[in-house]
Amino acid sequence: MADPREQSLFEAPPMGEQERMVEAILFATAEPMTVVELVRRMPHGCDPAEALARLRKRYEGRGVNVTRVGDAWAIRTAPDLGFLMQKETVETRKLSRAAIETLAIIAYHQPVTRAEIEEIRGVSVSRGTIDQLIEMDWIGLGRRKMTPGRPVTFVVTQGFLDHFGLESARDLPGLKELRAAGLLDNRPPPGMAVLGQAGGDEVAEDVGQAELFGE
Amino acid sequence: MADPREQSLFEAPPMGEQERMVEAILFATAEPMTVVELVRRMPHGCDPAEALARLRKRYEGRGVNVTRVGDAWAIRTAPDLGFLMQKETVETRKLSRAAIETLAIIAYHQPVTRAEIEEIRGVSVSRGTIDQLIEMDWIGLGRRKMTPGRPVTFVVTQGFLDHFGLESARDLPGLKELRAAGLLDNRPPPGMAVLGQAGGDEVAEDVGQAELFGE
Amino acid sequence: MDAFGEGPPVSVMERIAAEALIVDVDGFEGPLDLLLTLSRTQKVDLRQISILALAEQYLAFIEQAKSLRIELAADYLVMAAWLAFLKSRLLLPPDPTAEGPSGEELAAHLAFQLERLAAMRDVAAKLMARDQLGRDFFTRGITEDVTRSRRVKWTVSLLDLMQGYARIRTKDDFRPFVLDREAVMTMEQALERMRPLIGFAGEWTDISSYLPDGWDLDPVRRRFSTAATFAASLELAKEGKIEIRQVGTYAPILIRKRQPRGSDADG
Repeated sequence: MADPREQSLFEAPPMGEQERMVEAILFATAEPMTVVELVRRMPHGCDPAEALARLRKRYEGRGVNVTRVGDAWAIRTAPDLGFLMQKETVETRKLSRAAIETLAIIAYHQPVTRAEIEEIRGVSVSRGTIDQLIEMDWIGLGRRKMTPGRPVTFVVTQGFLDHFGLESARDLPGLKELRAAGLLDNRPPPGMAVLGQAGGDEVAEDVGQAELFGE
Repeated sequence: MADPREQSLFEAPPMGEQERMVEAILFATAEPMTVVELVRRMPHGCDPAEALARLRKRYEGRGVNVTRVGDAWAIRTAPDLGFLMQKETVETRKLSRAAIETLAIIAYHQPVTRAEIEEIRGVSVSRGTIDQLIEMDWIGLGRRKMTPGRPVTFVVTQGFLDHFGLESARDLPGLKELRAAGLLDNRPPPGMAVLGQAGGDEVAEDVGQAELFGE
Repeated sequence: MDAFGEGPPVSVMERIAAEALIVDVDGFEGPLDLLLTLSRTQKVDLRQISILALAEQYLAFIEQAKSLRIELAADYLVMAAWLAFLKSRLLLPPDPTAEGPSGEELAAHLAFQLERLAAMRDVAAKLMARDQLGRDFFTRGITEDVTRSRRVKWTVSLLDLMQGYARIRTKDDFRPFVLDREAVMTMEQALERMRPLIGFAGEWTDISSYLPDGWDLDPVRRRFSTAATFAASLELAKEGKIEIRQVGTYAPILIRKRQPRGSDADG
């Protein structure tokens, strides 16, 4: 068989071939792969996005599925077959309630500052909690907030999406309802400048969220 | 979806379902799986051999194949797509000359002590070189020499033989053969026949040449 | 850090609901958590909660804690003070001259905070109930990614190995052989040199006379050019262009242009 690299100098391999390539690459790695990474790996002129769409369809209902993780793609076993894999189960560290709540707040309110997390939970966030979530690669730093002191913000990572089987942050359970109920609004306490970050950052907040949730 | 374990008490899952199970198991386990192991993992009454045969057929011509590894089964990249996996193995680093020579001496003289290697090379052998070769699993420790101090000896490993496609270290060509094959020239430029490749080396067999090889 | 985790939260709530004398303030994650727990006893939707009643519940709780000489963290007392203030605001008719937000506004915000915290806890539970990687669905077991192949990339060919060995065993004399290209003569070069000359070789001539000028002075050069010339001679003989002979072991090797058949008897 001709080396596809060679022929690629002239034209992209046929789509069926590209599908096989994406299949091989996704099977080979444990980490989700972005389309950009696929393009870099595959012969010149390939269209991994199209190949991915076909491959995803092909694996529908199978024992393994092509799943979207943010802007990346991965092959994962079908969740209903998890019982077969007990031996593979990795003992995940039990998260404290504080850590779980902090994670949820970051996921639903991202990008969110530490002060905002503390305001929502009503208690201070311990350093260890943030560190643990960062270490698990579930949260990361977002861009700084355009408010006095330019505090850092936290956002959830691709690792978070991958772990919880979410295509994107938009697919967080109950997100729409929370938003409709106004519970994701950044509502400063009336007249209490201490707790709130002043009305000014509401704009920045909106922009940030809209961007992160891809809306 | 009902837990297949439950229904398995009464009857085996349909073959399509068994195929999905085998697919998921082969995908997720770190080791190739034997049919016996599959039987143990899957619900009672399953026929993994049949499911495997179907799965194997399904993956024919795909980017990954169900391949036999000894008496076990695994999902592997289709051989013609191997180049996609090697794309990122750009870090091709050649072994240092010191390491090559040390390795060669061990291969030709095993079991050999460090002092002997140094005597043959005429320079001292750095700890790092030995460590690197051990780490690569190309050399290992042989039995101690029955000489004063009982120094450790080095031998080449199975990994070494596998890498170079040798049945045993005795298969390494001798100096005579090296010369006959024209290998004594360091790097013959393409198209440039060097002495020894034609009948000419019969003359080269003269006294001077013989001296060169210490024969 | 989180004493709550030591006992199931349900039981704490149950005990509170039963109005048992437990004032395990440490069991709460701050005043807001306590307020949220207390609000559950109102058994109404959080959106319809009576903040006034909640404030009273909280203050009663704090009083009870004080009477039991339980040391309360400062923020519990701050919250108590604030709720007392809020309570007075809610009870008294609004004072048009008073500055700042009204009691209703403050109460609404507290209700919002409670509802938001409850919502976050709810979605946190939903999140953790999702299928999780490594527990319910799995990643590739046999990976072939970069790191794996990068490690085996320390590579060397059998050729390198053998040449390395040859290099050591021929250390002293090998260098010029390898590096001094000047001293190397290939059979092709010898052929090229000999072809135009053999036309004139009617008589038996020692092949050493075909060596390039000066090459016979340097032993290394002589060796190579002799070999190359000899190889070229064999090649020419094969082509039928010349004849070769050697009268005895170590005797000079002689060549001459091939003679027409039968014209010379001494071959």
